[in-house]
Amino acid sequence: MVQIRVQSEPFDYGTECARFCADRQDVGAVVTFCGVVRDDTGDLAHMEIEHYPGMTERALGKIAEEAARRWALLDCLIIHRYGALEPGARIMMVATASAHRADAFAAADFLMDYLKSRAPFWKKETRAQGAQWVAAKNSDEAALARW
Amino acid sequence: MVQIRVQSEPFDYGTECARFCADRQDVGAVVTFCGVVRDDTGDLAHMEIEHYPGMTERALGKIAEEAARRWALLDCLIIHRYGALEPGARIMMVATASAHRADAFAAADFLMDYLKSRAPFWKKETRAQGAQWVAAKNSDEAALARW
Amino acid sequence: MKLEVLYFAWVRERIGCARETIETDAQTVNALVDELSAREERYALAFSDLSALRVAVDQDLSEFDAPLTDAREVAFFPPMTGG
Amino acid sequence: MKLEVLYFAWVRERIGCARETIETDAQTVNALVDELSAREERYALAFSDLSALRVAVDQDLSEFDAPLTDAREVAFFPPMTGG
Repeated sequence: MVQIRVQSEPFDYGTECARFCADRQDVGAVVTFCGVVRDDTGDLAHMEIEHYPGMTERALGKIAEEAARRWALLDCLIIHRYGALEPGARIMMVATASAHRADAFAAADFLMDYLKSRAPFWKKETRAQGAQWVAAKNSDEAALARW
Repeated sequence: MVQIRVQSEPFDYGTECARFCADRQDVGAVVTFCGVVRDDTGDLAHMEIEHYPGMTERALGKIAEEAARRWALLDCLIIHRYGALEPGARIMMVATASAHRADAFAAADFLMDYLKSRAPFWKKETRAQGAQWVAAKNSDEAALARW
Repeated sequence: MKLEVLYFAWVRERIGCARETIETDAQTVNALVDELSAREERYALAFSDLSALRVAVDQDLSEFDAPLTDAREVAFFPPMTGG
Repeated sequence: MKLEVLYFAWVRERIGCARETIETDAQTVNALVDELSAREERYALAFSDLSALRVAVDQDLSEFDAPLTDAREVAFFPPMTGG
């Protein structure tokens, strides 16, 4: 039920959404989230994502299990890339399927909040003036208090 | 920015997700929701969706505008089918794009809550023992109080 | 005045038509409901519990005490079940 | 005991390696941090503000006062920024 993929290769968001939402007659609601490399300043050359092989899969698995414990999920998918990504590239996605929309929404939102600050990924942005590690936001840590 | 489609023809959820998330470098987060005809009891022959042409587009437009007023949305899509649908068929979808995930999630969740009980659609289920209009749930009306 | 009156879902089935043009002097939705209910049993039946109904005036959700001044289209239907 | 010690992101860059095997008797993460910091300036620099660091023991997020009994792998890194 829980599928987790950590990969350097690109994934096709549309194809993954279509496949995830494949004909099942017990699913009433599917929610997907896709994170994209955003260029605020117009001079982002690329983003490098580092991760902790082994712990990453383990941490994502624990987060997904916790979501499945809290909400009535029929399916749950997490894909996260690492390595060098161009602006506009898809970084990651989560998808949740449930009988009802409230569960699918809450679980996807929860997965994103925990993934942000509990899965071992680090982003480094390379711009004209040099490379810099992205700092964690206080708001990301604060978001966990919602659950 | 706001796209609304009310149609009897099927739509391809994967294709719509892919197109919605097309390369834009200001978008950081995309959330999609897809509603599917669910067969709880295993004897659903089909679901018929009736709507109020004219008012439907107007109501969806107002809901989407309200979402765009409340959250920093870069894009917003609503597709809703009417007519006869088979179990497992996709009824509708919403998609939201924003710089940040919190806006994309909240806006999609809001759109769904309002669409559920403020857009003029009615569902009728045909089963072995006959056809029946789906009753609105108190929880759907109550969900609006969240916003 | 001439009003287009529309019915949806089980209201449409109970009244037996999807839309009709009504010649009326009703000043509010409630007055229109009373007028139709007095006219024939099928209307009285459909309108017997207004708490189970919703109304739109010119394609905007309204209250039953809303005025019908300048209204062209009134629609009656059960609570909506989209999504 | 022998410990695999891993560093990620700017901790890796500051210390200058991604992983190393350390022979230590440290009983807690804090004791390991102190031992490494005493060893060379680059460790002292990387570990100078522990509030800016996170630690995982055997691939589970831990506290700095966590015991290292039976631990095989300890990783130091900044707060995570996935998603």
